[in-house]
Amino acid sequence: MARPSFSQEVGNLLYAAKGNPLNACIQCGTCSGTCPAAEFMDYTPRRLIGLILANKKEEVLASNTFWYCASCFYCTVRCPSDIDIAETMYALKRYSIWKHVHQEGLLGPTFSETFVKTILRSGRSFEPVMATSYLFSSGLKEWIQEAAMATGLMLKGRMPVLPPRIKRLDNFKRMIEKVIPLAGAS
Amino acid sequence: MTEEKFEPRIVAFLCNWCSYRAADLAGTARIKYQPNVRMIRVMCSGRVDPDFVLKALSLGADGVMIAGCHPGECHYLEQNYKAMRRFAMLKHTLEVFGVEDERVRLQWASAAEGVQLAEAINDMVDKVRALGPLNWPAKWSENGRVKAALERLPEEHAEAMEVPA
Amino acid sequence: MSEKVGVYICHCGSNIAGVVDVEEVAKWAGENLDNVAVSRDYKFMCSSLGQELIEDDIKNEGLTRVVVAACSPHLHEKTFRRACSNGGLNPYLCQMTSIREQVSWVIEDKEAATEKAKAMISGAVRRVQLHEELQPTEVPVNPHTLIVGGGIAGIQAALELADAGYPVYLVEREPSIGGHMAQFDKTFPTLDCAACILTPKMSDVGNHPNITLMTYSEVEDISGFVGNFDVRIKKKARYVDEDTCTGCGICIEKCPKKIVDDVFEVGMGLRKAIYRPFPQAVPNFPVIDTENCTYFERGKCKACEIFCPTEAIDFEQQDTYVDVKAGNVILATGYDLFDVKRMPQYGHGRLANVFTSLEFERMCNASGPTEGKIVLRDGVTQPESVAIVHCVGSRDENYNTYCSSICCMGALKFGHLVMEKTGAEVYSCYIDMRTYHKGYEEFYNRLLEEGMHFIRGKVAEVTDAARIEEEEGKLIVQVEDTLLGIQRRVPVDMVILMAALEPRADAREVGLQFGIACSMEGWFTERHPKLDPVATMTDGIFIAGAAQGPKDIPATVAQGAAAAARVQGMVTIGTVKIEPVVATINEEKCSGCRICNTLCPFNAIEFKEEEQVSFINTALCKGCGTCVAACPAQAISGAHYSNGQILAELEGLLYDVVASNGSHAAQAEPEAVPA
Amino acid sequence: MKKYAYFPGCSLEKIALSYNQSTIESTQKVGIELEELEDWNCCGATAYFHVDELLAYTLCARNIAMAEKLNLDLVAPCSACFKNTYFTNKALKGDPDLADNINVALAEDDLHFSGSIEVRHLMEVFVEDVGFDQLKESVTHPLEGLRVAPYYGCQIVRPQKDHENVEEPQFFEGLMSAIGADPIPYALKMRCCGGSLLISSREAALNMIYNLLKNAVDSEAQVIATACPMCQINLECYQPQVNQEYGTNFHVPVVYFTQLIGLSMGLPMKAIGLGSELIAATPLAQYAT
Repeated sequence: MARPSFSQEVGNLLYAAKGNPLNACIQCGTCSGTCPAAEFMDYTPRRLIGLILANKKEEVLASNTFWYCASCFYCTVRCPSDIDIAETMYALKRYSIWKHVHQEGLLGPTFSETFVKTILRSGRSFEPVMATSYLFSSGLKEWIQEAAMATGLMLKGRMPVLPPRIKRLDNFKRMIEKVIPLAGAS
Repeated sequence: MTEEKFEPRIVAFLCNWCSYRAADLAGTARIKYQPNVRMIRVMCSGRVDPDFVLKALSLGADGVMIAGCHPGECHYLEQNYKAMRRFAMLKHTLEVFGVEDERVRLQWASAAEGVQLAEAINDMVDKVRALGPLNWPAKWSENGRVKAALERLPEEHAEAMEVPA
Repeated sequence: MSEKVGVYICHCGSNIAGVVDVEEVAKWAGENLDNVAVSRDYKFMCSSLGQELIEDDIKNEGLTRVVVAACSPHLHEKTFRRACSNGGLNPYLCQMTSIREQVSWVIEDKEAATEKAKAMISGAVRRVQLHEELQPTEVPVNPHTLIVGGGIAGIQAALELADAGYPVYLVEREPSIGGHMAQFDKTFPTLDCAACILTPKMSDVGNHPNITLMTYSEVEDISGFVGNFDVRIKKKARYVDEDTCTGCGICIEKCPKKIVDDVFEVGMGLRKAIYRPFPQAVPNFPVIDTENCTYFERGKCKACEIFCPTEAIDFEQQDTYVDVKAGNVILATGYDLFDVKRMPQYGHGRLANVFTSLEFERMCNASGPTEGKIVLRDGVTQPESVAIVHCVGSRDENYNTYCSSICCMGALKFGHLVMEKTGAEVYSCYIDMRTYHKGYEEFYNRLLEEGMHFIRGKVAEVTDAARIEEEEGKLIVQVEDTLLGIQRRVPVDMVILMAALEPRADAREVGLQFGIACSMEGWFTERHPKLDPVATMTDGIFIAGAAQGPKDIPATVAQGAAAAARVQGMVTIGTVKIEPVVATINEEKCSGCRICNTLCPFNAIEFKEEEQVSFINTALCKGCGTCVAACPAQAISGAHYSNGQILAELEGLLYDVVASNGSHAAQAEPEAVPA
Repeated sequence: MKKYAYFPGCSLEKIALSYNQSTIESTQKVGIELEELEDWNCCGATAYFHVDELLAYTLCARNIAMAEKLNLDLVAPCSACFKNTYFTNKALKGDPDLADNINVALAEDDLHFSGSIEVRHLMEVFVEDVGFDQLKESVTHPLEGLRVAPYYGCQIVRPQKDHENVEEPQFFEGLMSAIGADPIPYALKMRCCGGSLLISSREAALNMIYNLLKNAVDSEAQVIATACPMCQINLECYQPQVNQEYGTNFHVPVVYFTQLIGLSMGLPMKAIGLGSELIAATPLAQYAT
């Protein structure tokens, strides 16, 4: 059987009952008109769908569009062709993490991976780990702002000092290994 | 006669207004599907007497498809709903006889759905081919006719049918 | 005596012969199938030579049955039935089987195709031997026509028929005829005023000796069948005596109660409690709106009665019922406008200066609430910029998937009117510009030249939440300009929503009442989408205008005229043939269980109380056969689709397996069905 | 007394502690008992679904399975936790094959998903199960005159399409009216706060926060009410950054709706976590007991 095209690959990631839901796109731009982050994206969500359907794999993976998706799901509920656009953005994030291909300088992929690793280690998330993991790789100004805020929160008793853990961590890790065998290693 | 590969024979009852026209359209559009299905035109899916299905299977068909207009689009207003209800009862009976679910299928196809009808036919042929021959006539000659089977039903299900006092 | 069957296999050029080995099949059929007297293959069976072949064989070979294996019976069944007829054989003794659409065009493997063709022919040969001679029944056609709906479709149909000399009953739900068109200002693409072209037709209807106009009326009940419908019409009480009222309008002038007109003025203007929807209403008798009339509310006032010069006001009037007979019915019930409040992101009702397309029509109309001035909701301020939102509720899986087809042109018309009357900047936000009829694309070009701005993108939302100074106090239309690939926020003073056309809210009930089907969306279903657009599956019921699907005025008028032409044909001939494919009940076998009674959606099955048996009115029966399949006593038989015929076809289709399992190789025994 | 399984989520342990406190206090006041899941895990926020869908489902299913053990509907106060858990529940109920796969993993922790419970957002419980009438009865200190911007955010109503109205819901307004406050028409109430973009795409997120704050201030809100820790943190803690970036001077208090409910029922400020804000909720002081 022939290798699936890029658009088919993305379509398959959407777990739709039948066919590729992206094929239904009429390029109306409702998603992009709705998107709160559209102006910061290199391609609007509509253009990204167009690029996927045109099998422009490199352009799509090099784009920052899906990393700018804030998961607000507004596009999904408004899409006149019933395409789950936010889910498509998730699918592209997963695809790009698996393939280790993404635009340079983006914080999103590292953030997602670190976040997940934290949870896989402890069962819960821990804000300070988040901060140190990404903000070092971003600008100094942001780091200072973030640190100032963290201090403020700490003073108000809202910043945890010790990382939280769930109790049945061993069971939890074994459970994870059932789903993704590699996860336990990290 | 065909030892090497089993090719099922399937009978399809197509309603005159939607599904027969869907078949017309599949033809006009040259959409290919497997040759195993032989069609009978009826005016409406509501015309399909469950006896026709039983008869087809007893004559040696390996599967039966009933195709009609989509719910809400029946040219006789609502007769396909009646076909749907009748189909549910028929399925129940066939289950009792041990006929696999995939062998009898109710398919909606509008006059514009040539592709969908062809896909449904291919899907059904594949599934029935995987199941193998039904061999009802042979089974019947072993066990007597359907009537006898029906008469035996209460016996076989005596336990299930027993009503606690 | 056994039948003599003729089998004819068409090559259809190479369409069939290129895949199916037609010669082999013809030879096989002649040698292997019982009672086949003649078996031939021919280049084009549907040609006159092909038909003559059948005619000659009937005459010379004494054929009693004919099977034609060719294209779909939907194409040529009539042709071959005629050939049989010409040869002296009852046309219903012919059976077609489709070896083109169902065999040669869909199967690549030649051997498999030939096998399937054999099976199909075998089925047809078995079946045709059990065919019976049938005769279509003839019934007279009442010359009166009932037209439901007095919009432009109904008006056109009524005038066509009436002018040709045929009597018409025109029934309209509202107090006046005119429909949506009466609400419009200009009509695209010529920009002639709707009233100027509509009102002469309306008064023609009002004055026509052949038209009985019943407004403020509804069809209460209809029974009967093609040529012979019995109709009961409810005339709602107007509280104004139509015989004495002169339509002078003094009552309206004197009525002290003003209310918002939600129907004709779509909430944009006021009317009195006694009113006519608009000045040119036909008929011009007013009606009293009892829900808002002071007299009906509080028992006093009667200003209208006091001032009426002809004593036409009658507070005691009751609804009345009129029974009429009609041979045919034309349904021209029109459309509803999509409720734009279902899309709160566009802000209608929340943001004052968001208007629907119909509200804007009224605003443009010189006799409308603003006397034709284009102003904001405050009634005085002219907009400096206007955005027009296309596809509101159309082309959207969340609402209606279809294209409403008139909105693009409507938007262009609005753009022109706005620019002409106010000089404002106009932005049209569209997904695809659809201008497909005569003069439409030229109109689009004209608007481009006039400087209307076009943004290709479906509007995401309309908001008043400003981000920057230019947006303060404005409506901001947020949309992706898909041709530029950027999100735009366009600040405007006014927004017009091009609302979708939807089927009438009660379309399904009306469909059931008249025995016709609706599409999934609720549009009335035509007999054939291309070749029979105004007839329906129910003989004698025709459809016209937007009730069948969204359409503009020219298409609506064309359908009104087409429906009238179809009716004229029926009335002129004076009788109608009814297909003999109907069910009948053998009263000897009927146990009176009444299972079939409730199954028939056409109410063709009656129960005879005295005899305790059911009976089928063959004139009402459409031949679906559902009752035949349901009768537990097998007392119902369906002509041309009898159990025997279908089972014989089944056995023929499975001839190869039947032969191999021996015990069932016998001739069809229709009664021996396992049950 | 109606009982629910309670899944507070990671944020409510510390950074949104006041949401947790006010949730527990205010639900008690209206006769609701919340039984915290004994060993819940993180829902994964948005990140799980970025990395692996099956993993995301598994982790959410673990919490659902624990609630199933208690035979109680599961309530989440955090919109992100709610959305992830709600959709996992829906997906697993609709796809038995998927549920089977996930149950293999859950077995490692002696858990099983069977689809026997519903997942609810805390606000839904107040609106639908408690109801405005009963809520009004419990109000002792109505927040009369308090102009509240009811900020729904995203994941409380989206992406479910079966919801009564995803574009213009009114239940938050109804809730605020029930406790005597004055909900303002807040045009951007359904708009995104930027979520986790603050970390990955700061510029975009600050822009979103700026828009939300500006619209609230333009609409003369005294306080923004939220139903999600992410929204609260983004809107409150990043005001200085927004001010710096856009040359504005926002200082709008952002509180949890449960804090307002608690206040209207006469609960002391401290009990409902008031006082731990970075921007002091001064307009609330006059209603305090």
